[in-house]
Amino acid sequence: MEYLTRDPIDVVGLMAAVGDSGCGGTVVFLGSVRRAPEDGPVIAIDYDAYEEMAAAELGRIVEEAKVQWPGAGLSAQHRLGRVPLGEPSIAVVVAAPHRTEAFAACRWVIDEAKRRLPVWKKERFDDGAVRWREQ
Amino acid sequence: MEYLTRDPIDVVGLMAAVGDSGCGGTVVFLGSVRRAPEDGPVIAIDYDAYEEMAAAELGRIVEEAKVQWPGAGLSAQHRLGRVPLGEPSIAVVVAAPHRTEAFAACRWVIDEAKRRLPVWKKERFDDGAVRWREQ
Amino acid sequence: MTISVSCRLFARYAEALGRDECRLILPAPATVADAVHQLRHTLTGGEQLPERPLAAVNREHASPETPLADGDELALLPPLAGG
Amino acid sequence: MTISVSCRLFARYAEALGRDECRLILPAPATVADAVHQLRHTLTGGEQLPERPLAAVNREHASPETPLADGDELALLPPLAGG
Repeated sequence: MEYLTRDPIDVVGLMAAVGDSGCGGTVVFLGSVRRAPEDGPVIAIDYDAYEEMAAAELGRIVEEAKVQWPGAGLSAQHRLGRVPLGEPSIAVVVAAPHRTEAFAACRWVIDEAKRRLPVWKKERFDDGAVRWREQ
Repeated sequence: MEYLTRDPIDVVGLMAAVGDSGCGGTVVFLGSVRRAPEDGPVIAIDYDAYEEMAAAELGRIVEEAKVQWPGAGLSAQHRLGRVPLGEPSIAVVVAAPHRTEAFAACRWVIDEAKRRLPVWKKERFDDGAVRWREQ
Repeated sequence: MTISVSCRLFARYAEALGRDECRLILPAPATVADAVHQLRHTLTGGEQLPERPLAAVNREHASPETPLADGDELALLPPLAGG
Repeated sequence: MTISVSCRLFARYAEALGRDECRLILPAPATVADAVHQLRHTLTGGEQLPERPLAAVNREHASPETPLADGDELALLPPLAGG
């Protein structure tokens, strides 16, 4: 699977990519744009990235996780471009022999992705206004 | 969604059942029968349950989680009957405004389910042998 | 005075005793432990049940000390293995 | 002796400066901080860049002290907001 996509994230495909009948626990994280009351009438988010680096960095994160959790299978994907509210912008899938490892590795990957990926988001409001949003 | 099913678990349906554009993080746990080398040639598992209680208990666990994590949306389902190796026997989906809550609630629900659900599994081997398996 | 309790057996307990339900008549007051004692001493193969099995009353987890009332459903649960 | 570095700007930095790339010629040896200093003082609107922006060299995170070599790709990154 590609680390970046401009299409809706194919969660089932990502899960299939890590599937392994030797694993007992699979943890999936899906991040979507949170719509808080204080945000106002946001209708969509445009995700922009330093694409070459974002793909390389997400690949590095996944490889680092495989070193930390050697029995785990991992996949991850970040969506770019226009993402409607409620649709995921990032997905992380981890399958591991035991659920403790699967939860820990999945949490670690999403935390690192948020900390390290060169990705930015621009909020679009229903009146046409636009605003860069910092995490 | 029903808490118990004899069909393959519909993960996408479970995710849709908790979907909420107000939530920023969704965590899914899928448990499947782990095939360890020491297990021998297991080909499938039959899940048996005290069905009325298992459904009620899983419902209680979900309701308790909603009290502990008030902003979260949750769904959970346990599969019964013959489950081929590699297919999930249990799924838990939690959507929450922040990922820390989503991870914590999902982990809590699967831990409670394993501790409290009156469900048993019988391993089927490729030579026709059968064995009750304790966790 | 007595109470009538319906009793259910599951998984390896049902297999060991060759049955998955029975009805117990117990002198009141009675607890889960009293019911288990009677099952172990009156059912064929009952000695294969543990003295303090995991149990549920009316579909909720119970302890050996949990009191039983007329009409209750008692279930004896082998070690749980769900998930 | 000088080095040539290609520089990329993203998101709000690209918008603020009206451009997303440029080429810098720097006296060697040079660091990320040296390149940022030159960008801030030579590009139109360059003063809108922070003095110590998040930066990457050849697609890996870098610090202001990271040395630059001829042909490197330097990127200035606004606060990250992925995920």
